[in-house]
Amino acid sequence: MEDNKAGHIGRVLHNATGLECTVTQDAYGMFCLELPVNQIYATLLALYRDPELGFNFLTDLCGMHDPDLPGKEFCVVYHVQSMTRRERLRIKAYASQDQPEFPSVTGIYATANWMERETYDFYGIRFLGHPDLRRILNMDEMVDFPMRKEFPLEDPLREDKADYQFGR
Amino acid sequence: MMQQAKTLTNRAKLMPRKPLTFSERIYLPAIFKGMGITLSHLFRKKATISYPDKVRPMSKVFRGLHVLKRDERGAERCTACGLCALACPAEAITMTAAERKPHEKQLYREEKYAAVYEINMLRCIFCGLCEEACPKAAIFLQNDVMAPPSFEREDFIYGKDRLVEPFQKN
Amino acid sequence: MSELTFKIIFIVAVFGISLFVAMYTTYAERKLAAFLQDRLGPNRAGPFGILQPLADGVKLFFKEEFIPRVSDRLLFIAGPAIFMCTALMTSAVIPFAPDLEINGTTYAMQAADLNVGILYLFGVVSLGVYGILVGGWASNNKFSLLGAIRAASQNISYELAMGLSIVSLVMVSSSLSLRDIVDQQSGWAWNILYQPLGFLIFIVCAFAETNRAPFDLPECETELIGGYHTEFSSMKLGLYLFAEYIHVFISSAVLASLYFGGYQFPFVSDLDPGPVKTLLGGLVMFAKTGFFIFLFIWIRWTLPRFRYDQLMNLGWKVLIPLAVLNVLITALFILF
Amino acid sequence: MSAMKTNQEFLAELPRLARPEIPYTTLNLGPTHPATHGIFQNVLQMDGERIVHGEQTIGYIHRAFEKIAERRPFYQITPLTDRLNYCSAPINNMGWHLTVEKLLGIKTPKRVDYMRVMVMELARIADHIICNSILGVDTGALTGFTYVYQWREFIYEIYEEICGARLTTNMGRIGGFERDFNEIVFEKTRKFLREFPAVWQEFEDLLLRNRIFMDRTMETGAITAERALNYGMTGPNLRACGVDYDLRVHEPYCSYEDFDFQIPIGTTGDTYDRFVIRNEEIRQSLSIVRQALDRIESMENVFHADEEHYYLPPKQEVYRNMEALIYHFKIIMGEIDPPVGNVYHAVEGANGELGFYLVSDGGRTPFRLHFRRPCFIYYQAFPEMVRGQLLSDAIVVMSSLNVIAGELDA
Amino acid sequence: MGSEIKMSNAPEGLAGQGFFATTLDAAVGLARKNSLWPLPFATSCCGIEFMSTMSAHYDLARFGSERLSFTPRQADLLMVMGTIAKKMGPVLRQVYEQMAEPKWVLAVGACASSGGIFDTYSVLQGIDRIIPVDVYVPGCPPRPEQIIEGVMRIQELVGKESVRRRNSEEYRKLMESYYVK
Repeated sequence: MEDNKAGHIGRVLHNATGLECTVTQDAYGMFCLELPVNQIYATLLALYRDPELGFNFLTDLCGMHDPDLPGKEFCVVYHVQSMTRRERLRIKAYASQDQPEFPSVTGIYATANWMERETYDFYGIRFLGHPDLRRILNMDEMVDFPMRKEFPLEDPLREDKADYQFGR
Repeated sequence: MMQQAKTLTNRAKLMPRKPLTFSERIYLPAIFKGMGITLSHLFRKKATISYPDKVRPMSKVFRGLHVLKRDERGAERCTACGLCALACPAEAITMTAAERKPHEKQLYREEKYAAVYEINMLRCIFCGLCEEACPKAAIFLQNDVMAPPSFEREDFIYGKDRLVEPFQKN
Repeated sequence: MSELTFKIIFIVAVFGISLFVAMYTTYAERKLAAFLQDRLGPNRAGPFGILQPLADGVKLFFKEEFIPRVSDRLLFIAGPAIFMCTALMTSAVIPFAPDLEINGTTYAMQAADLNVGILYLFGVVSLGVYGILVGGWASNNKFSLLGAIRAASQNISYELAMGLSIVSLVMVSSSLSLRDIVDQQSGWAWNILYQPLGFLIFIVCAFAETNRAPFDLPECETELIGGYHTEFSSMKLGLYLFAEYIHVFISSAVLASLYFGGYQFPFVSDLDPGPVKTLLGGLVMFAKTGFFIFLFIWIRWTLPRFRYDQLMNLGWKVLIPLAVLNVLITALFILF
Repeated sequence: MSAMKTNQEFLAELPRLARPEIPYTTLNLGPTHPATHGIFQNVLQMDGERIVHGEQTIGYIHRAFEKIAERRPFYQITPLTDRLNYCSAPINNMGWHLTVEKLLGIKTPKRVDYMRVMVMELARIADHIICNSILGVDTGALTGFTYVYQWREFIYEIYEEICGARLTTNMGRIGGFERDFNEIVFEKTRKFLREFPAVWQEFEDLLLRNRIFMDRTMETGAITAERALNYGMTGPNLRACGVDYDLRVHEPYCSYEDFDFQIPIGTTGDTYDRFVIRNEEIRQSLSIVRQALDRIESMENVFHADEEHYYLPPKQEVYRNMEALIYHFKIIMGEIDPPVGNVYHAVEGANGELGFYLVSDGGRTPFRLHFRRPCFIYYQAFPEMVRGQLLSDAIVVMSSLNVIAGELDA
Repeated sequence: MGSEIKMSNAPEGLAGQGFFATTLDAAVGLARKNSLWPLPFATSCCGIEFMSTMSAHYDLARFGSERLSFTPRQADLLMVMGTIAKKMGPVLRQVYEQMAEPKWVLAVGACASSGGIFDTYSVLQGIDRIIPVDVYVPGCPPRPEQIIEGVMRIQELVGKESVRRRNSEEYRKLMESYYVK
């Protein structure tokens, strides 16, 4: 039954977009979908428009950085939700270090605006078509993208902590 | 979409919006009612606890200022294992361990002890994780003492002189 | 004692009393606010904190005078000065107590018994808004400017209704002199009994004129930070704050005189003129004023404030028609 | 007199008014404006007192939570979550614990669930008290705030008995609580349930049907359900628009399915509705606390899951038992070997869906932890909500949205 | 209101029949310390505890400090409560510069005093890097008792300060070390 649900979502998406969509369900009951970058917009639009599935609520959008995955260093995770069916769907898409570009979904969800700005701010992932892609949380003068794994957490100017303790 | 949304659950309780009645439209009854409420408080017992003179009772488990405990013989319990420093999310604890000399046996309970033990009270967030992490029941957050404010930043590095509880002769 | 000497002494005394009352109104405000809110209020400066206003005064006096570079220097200084002056000037026509008769000489307990006292009052009070306007404008700060504009429009709007409510009062008492009006209300014959609606309109307008909650839009801490006095520090701020309390005091005194018989009280009115009557009359007057000051404070700490457009609506669409209606009703009564 | 126009009339006229030769006034609301509780900036373009356009700048207290979370073991993230929405810290704590427990596959006993429910609902009450009474303060009525705030203090007292802190509680552990509730907790909660409703009623009497307050709040900052959903609004702000989306019912976590309560919804989504919804939610929460309290007291004293790998052994065991000591060290060092996986778990925070997206690579710290902060998401809608309204409206809308800076900026 | 409340002591001076003489410094100090108008620069958690400090149970008004002045011109005491991010730093500094002399600064809580738990790239590690701080209050957040204690420390400082200290060379140097004009 559960598998059917996942399969059903995949079929609906396939019918709407004509693209290959394999929806799976993970151990925690969440539907998961992995997409190439160029299919994100079409898929999210299809999800948004489909009245039966009702995945019309973008719960969350966040970036991820994993330097150990060559070619797939950057990931953007979308959580969409269907309030009527009480289901959630996680969509992941990967991009490489050289070209961290994703389509912006602000045209579908107004809420994506700040989330995408935040992701840009943290990872330097560019969202093409975003109306106003600026830093949001950090200072405009900042040049680095702080959530990338290589960026140090600590403030280099601190003076009241000892780094030698326990390998820090 | 709203139609869909309205039937999400069967537990919805619509909060109706009543139009203003005439007596509400003319402001005054509500104003007098409000004034009545505030006036009644004029004669009520005041809730204020005049702090420096009276202290509000605190709970038994309140997490206040740290203390380094001694055991029943008066020896310091801390064995400088470093778990507290590790558990500290604010990284406020630093320590240097030292070997106990034979003649110091009554001073320190274990063979290893903290020669330097410092807590930066300005960093500390009083979360109590150090107390929880301590396997020797050495560090303890007192329930009746709060870290006092001070003028200088240096005053807040609490060394062993201020952390270890005073030696009491039984 | 010549008339003139007495007048000078009296005027100085009235100023002194106004200042003193205003000073302690700030204390009362803080203390009462605290009590209404289940708190204790200032109690460290002197016994029960009674030296609190003094401490505030001294502190403000010794604080740095600050004139922003972008402000209009002259107007920046003129603003608080105008506001304070006009606030103090209003007390001239208020009869504080019955006449004092010593050795056949009559001393009027009023700085100036103008036969157009009410008009004077209005004139001076409307000048007061210039203090706010000038100060707010000179600050060259948008919040101040908004506050100043609000103050100007609010005061003009509410003065109309206030004037109209006074018109019906004047119709009843057929005099423009405050003294005559007070003298007519001997015993229980207070004007509130004849002009309840007029009183209501007047008191609402008085709140608006003094910029007190629920009409404290020019100041409006949560919206405009400090409104017109955002940029003022030190004693200039002190003057603004102080003048506001003098306004409260004078408004209360005017309210007491116009509608609550001023120094008239059933038993006091029947006394023979003399020091006792003057003294008791004065006390009665101050008790009534004190009650209104309390009312001012009490309402401030109870009600939410209006919004700008609602305030205007209330003034123009409710109070003015009501005041006109009140005039008509009064006229009909007098006619028949 | 432009103040007399309705918002619609004003907005209809805007294109005509917008002539380049007459620039709008730019009013800078924040970052230290008294009405921006916490810190954010609204740059408003004003036509007189009308707001033509608004734009927010945020990030003034950006503290890099997500970055810190990547460097801390799971249990040390609890104090971080405290500081997200500090008005209702325990909800954040519990939400985080529930997320980790979901990842680790820990089943908590019913009693722990109920204890959590009780604490979370108290936290919700505390948060709504702040929001609604501050709305009162922002409209100018300060006094009601001090009346209800005394009861928020009382909730602090209950927290203090449970965990030893007032505001940033660091309450609970992965798998349960650090200690059982003592008698005083139950006693105080009973007292709260007994006496608080009357105080709240008094507060409502001061404002709810007072025309000044109603005029200030009605039809200000209204948003349709459709726009609200598009903006990702959740919680009371969404429910005020008439959508009965409540995670406690929708995806029951922590045994919320055992409790009987209702979801208040509004009609227009304006400030007054948000006020009313929060008032009613306080009542519903009180009822939940009552139900939870009754159940807890009749149950056997368990206050944590029996998971020796994840929950610290009792101190007495640590002193005596070698095995316990090893577990103790392992847990404190963070070596709890979590499974590899992605978990998204959301709880109904006081302001809406508070989600935790946790990616674990099996290490001692999360590989990635993303907080879905409701404030951050719905505050985007603010310019749209205040467009065409007055400056005073912007203030009340801001405070009725209950934007908590800690949550906004993370 | 019991008599156990400790009132501020009268300044030392010459008391005689019908007169009491004291130095201007002492009198002004006494006045100032009982009328500290705070500017609550509340950014986060500590701001909520500040609300507690102001509300009925703790009532900072007892010290004459309940008139919050949100405009820096009128404030005497800058109470920095909560995390100050680097983005916020210039704003805080501007607020400090806008305050009229004499002014005091109270850093409330771990974040304002030292950065606290947030030892991160975006958080200022203590506001004393950009403005001089008079009193630090530890705690995260401090209990209202501690905040009151901090205000009392400030009062101590204010009471002792001479009227002219702000014109002194030493003070000018301090300001210069912070590049405050």
